[in-house]
Amino acid sequence: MFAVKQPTTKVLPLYQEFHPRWYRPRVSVYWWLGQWQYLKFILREISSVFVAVFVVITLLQLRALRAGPEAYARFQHWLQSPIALAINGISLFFVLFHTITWFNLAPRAMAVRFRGKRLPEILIAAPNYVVWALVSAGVTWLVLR
Amino acid sequence: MDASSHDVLLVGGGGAGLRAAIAAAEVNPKLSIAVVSKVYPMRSHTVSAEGGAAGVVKGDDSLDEHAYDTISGGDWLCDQDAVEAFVKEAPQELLQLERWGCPWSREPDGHIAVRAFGGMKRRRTWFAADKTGFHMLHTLFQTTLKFDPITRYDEWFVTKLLVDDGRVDGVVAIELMSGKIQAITAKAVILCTGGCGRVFPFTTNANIKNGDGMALAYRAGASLKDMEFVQYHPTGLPFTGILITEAARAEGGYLLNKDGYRYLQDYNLGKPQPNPVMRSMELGPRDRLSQAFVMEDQKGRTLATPYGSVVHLDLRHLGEKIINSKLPFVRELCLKYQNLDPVKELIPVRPVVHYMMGGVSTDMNGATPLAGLYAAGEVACVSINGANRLGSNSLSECLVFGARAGKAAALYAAEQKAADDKAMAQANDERKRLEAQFLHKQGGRERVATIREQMQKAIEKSAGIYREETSLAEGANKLFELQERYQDIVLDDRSRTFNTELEGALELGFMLDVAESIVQCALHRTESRGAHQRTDFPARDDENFLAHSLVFRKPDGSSRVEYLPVKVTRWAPGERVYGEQAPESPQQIPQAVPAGRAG
Amino acid sequence: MAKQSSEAVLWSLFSAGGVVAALLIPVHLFLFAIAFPMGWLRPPGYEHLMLLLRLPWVRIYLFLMCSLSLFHWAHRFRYTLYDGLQVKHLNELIFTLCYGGAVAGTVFAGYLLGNWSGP
Amino acid sequence: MADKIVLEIPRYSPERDVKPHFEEFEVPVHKEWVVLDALNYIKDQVDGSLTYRWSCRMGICGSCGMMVDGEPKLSCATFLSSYSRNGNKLRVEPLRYFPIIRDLVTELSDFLVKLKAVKPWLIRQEEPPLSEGEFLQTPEQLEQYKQYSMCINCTLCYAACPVVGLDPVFVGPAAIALAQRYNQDSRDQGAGDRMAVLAHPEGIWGCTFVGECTRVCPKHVDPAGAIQQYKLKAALDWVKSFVTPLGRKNTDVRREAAND
Ligand SMILES: Cc1cc2nc3c(=O)[nH]c(=O)nc-3n(C[C@H](O)[C@H](O)[C@H](O)COP(=O)(O)OP(=O)(O)OC[C@H]3O[C@@H](n4cnc5c(N)ncnc54)[C@H](O)[C@@H]3O)c2cc1C
Ligand code: SF4
Ligand code: F3S
Ligand code: FES
Repeated sequence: MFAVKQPTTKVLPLYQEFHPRWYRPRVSVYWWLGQWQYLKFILREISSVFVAVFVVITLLQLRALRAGPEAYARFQHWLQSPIALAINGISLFFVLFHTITWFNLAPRAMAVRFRGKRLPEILIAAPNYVVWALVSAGVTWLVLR
Repeated sequence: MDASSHDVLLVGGGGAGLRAAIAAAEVNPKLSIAVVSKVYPMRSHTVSAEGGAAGVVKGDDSLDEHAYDTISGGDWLCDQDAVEAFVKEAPQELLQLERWGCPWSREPDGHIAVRAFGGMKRRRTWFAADKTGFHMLHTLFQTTLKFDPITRYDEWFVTKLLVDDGRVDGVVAIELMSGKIQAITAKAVILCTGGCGRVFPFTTNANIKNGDGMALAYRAGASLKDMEFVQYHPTGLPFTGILITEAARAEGGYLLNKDGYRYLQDYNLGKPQPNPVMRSMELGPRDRLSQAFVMEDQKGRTLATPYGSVVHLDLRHLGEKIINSKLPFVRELCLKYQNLDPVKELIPVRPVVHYMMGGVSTDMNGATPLAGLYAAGEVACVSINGANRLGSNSLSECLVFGARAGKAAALYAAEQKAADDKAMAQANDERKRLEAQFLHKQGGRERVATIREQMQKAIEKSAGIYREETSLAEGANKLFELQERYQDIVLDDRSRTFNTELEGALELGFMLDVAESIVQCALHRTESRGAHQRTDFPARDDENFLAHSLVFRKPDGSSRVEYLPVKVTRWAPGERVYGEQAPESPQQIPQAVPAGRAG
Repeated sequence: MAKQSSEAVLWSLFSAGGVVAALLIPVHLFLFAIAFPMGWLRPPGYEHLMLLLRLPWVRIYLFLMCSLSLFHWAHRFRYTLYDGLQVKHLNELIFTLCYGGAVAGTVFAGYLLGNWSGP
Repeated sequence: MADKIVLEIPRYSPERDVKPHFEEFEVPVHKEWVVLDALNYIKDQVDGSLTYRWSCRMGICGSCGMMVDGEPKLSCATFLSSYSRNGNKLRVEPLRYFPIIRDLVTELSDFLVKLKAVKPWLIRQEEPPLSEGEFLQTPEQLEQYKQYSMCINCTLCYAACPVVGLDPVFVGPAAIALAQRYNQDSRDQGAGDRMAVLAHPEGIWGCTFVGECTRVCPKHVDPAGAIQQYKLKAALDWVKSFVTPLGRKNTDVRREAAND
């Protein structure tokens, strides 16, 4: 048995008898690195940045379209640059992460009840994916037609 | 020294304490009410009650039947006037709890649902799934939050009652967080500190059930009543002592010996039927079932485990659906603490100390002979439980007599003057005592844990399910020795802040007193009745013992036992019959007799 | 009450944006920013896109997608900054930057998509 | 299975220390032992000054919460043997984000203030006399709030929620779930009264749906769900509040808003 006792220091001005001095641990700025669930949470939240980045790209593309075929071609060319591809590659990862977490968490916020019992989460999440597939197919069809 | 002052002070924030606090606040909103509790109120042990609370609500039931079940279940040691008041008020109290939001389980049409319970002839046990006590306690606690006159002292440990001139003036308590020892004075004090299961080694009771209130009252000069009646519950999980609620049997569980045989049929408890029959077999009363276990064990028909011998509780035939809907907590406990699934496996169980029938002797309003001192809940003995409490009566008891004591104390307090300085002086002495005996003590050799263990062993050996003269006398001697050694206790922890070792030592002191009172009362009662079974006196003796034992503390610290006749109003003592011969309805019950005699 | 309901508004926008972003952004991103530039799929011609953009509902659709997604970002990012960097004391600044950004983006999208008079 | 394990426990006493320091205790591992049994073993056999709370030992009183191996757990419901593979050392710490009074004991008064703030009692406009019997409530109506009534106030969810740590005024998961327990109760009429605390920036809006509260809850209360559902309701109320005056029907924004 090795209970390591620290030497007790007598000179601690802070404690006054009968007035307990609570120890308040500080939350580190890097708290979200400490635990996988927290990291996952932060990544989920960060995904919004990539959503915004893509919206900006979309807006720029629209501006290029408005500015005429040459401007549009120039923009298309920029999209092929390694830097643009890198950004968009990362964005795709995050955006998919957003989609999946969003759909999976939806049931938690909905609590659809059937005969008094909460429906199992999978039953509520599944339709989201179906809609997602349909919408994606529709957009692709419109654009490629 | 600091002090605070109130009109009514509750020691204990369990079911009884909180109910009393609300009652007092409702009687007189001008009163200042304090709830002192050594744990946050919602941690009180009421939280772990599973099965339910009895109260007549359904048309096929009657108050008389509830009274009769209670009285016969208590082997005629109940005061019948108290029982009649109890059964009458229980439904109202349970209804009041419904009005405060308690999530009682319901019938499909929205009415309260009731279930069968051991020793009860009719279905009359209200339940909230199998977490009845939990829901009741949280409902009560949350409801108290809306009463401004109720001040809480959470995590304050009461060490002593302040008594001056035959009148109780308040308490001395330690604020655990700071270690401050101070007086809280009050015009009336209600003890609601719960039972004392931790006196025994194997119990369903939580760590906080140390008989504090019993010892506090005993030391202050009040008497304890019927302390020899300790209830064993027949179905506890080995090792942990976790309770498998009676509801498991009420829903149709079987008790099997090692050969898979429903052994209760051999002990005058009826014939086995596939479905539960009230007041029969597995639904017999707890004392009989626990005694049957011991017999079965002596015949070598139980299974040996490292934690004592066991029989099996079989729920498998109920099926997963019923188990999940009616007994979810049972399943959870088995999975979490015993690592088995009752849907597919047999549950090992053995009798376990569960409830204290005895306690601080009070009248029907919770008042003790000491002016200003009241008690309610498991700590008290109003005498509705007699020699054996019926399952689901005690939660209702907490409500009925909690409310009664709260009201009575509020009325009493309104008429009293505040305590004077003498209380302060006493509180100061108590602080000095605690410091000298524990915090500043020089020397000492004994550890809290050692003495506690030896006390538990001693009492189990002498005052277990079956008792006899020699072992009880040995137990008494051992306890005397332990009391001496207790004076020589030394603590590792000398600090003020949240000193749980000091708390443990004080609780041990309380438990030693309670243990002694149990053994003394058991020694003096030379008959067998309900939970008190003497192998050397196997018969019930109404001639001499249709009476409550009262144990007093003598100035030298030893005890004195007296007897008080049982109050009999309408039901003459009869044979306790379970199984097929159980009387069908109260009409067959012998009616009206003169008050009982006592030895 | 003002403060309460403003949070409700912002959260509603955030949620609506979250749905839109979850449903729509992946396919747009994949097509326009990955598949076409990488040459995995043949990109649509300039004319085809202009044709689509002349349809009012397509423009409304794009407007909503952009605007709501930006509000989604603004709300989430605001809380990420609060929590991740523990800079709640910069409350006002962050608030202005985030929702201001979303408003600016919305205005810009409105300007681009509002009166479509492409060549 | 190793038959010994070393517990690393931070010791702190305000009378002695400025901050906690770890001490190690070797304890035997038995199959049936939970972490709490190991602590009791230390207290009884090794060091009587080890300080922690416990009572029921059956997972219902809610007093024995601790960080076990970095996770908020009820120490009475966590088998010791499940950790003996981790290199024979196990950290047991006080619940995170709470001030520490001593060793493993956290300070709870703030939590109790929050509990009270959400008015967790049945609120009625009119109170019929008891003689009229019980309020009727069907099993389906009971089911609506049952889950939220299971909270044992163990505060594990607070120890799991980073928002609690970052923003001490945040009302927090258990208190909001408790408010929903009453809001969803068919007998209650107090949802309006609870609105002010709940639909406040430090109420539901403080929650960023980290979801950890629900993951660690030993009683499956799902506070995260309760909070998001309340957000949805608050948002709908807001929509209603300005749609209704225009005499239009409440538009179905439910699906969209539901998705957070
Ligand atoms: C596992 C189990 C299951 C049960 N099931 C049922 C059932 O189904 N039906 C039924 O009717 N009964 C049941 N019972 C019995 C019933 O639960 C108890 O008798 C009842 O809850 C006791 O309530 P109480 O208010 O008297 O005390 P408790 O709830 O035990 O409260 C005691 C209070 O006193 C305080 N206290 C104690 N000592 C001190 C001190 N020195 N200083 C300050 N405060 C102090 C404590 O902090 C606590 O708040 C069960 C009991 C157990 C153990
Ligand atoms: S919600 Fe769950 S984790 Fe939180 S306090 Fe209640 S029971 Fe504990
Ligand atoms: S962990 Fe915290 S942020 Fe919300 S979902 Fe739970 S309260
Ligand atoms: S000791 Fe009660 S919950 Fe663990």
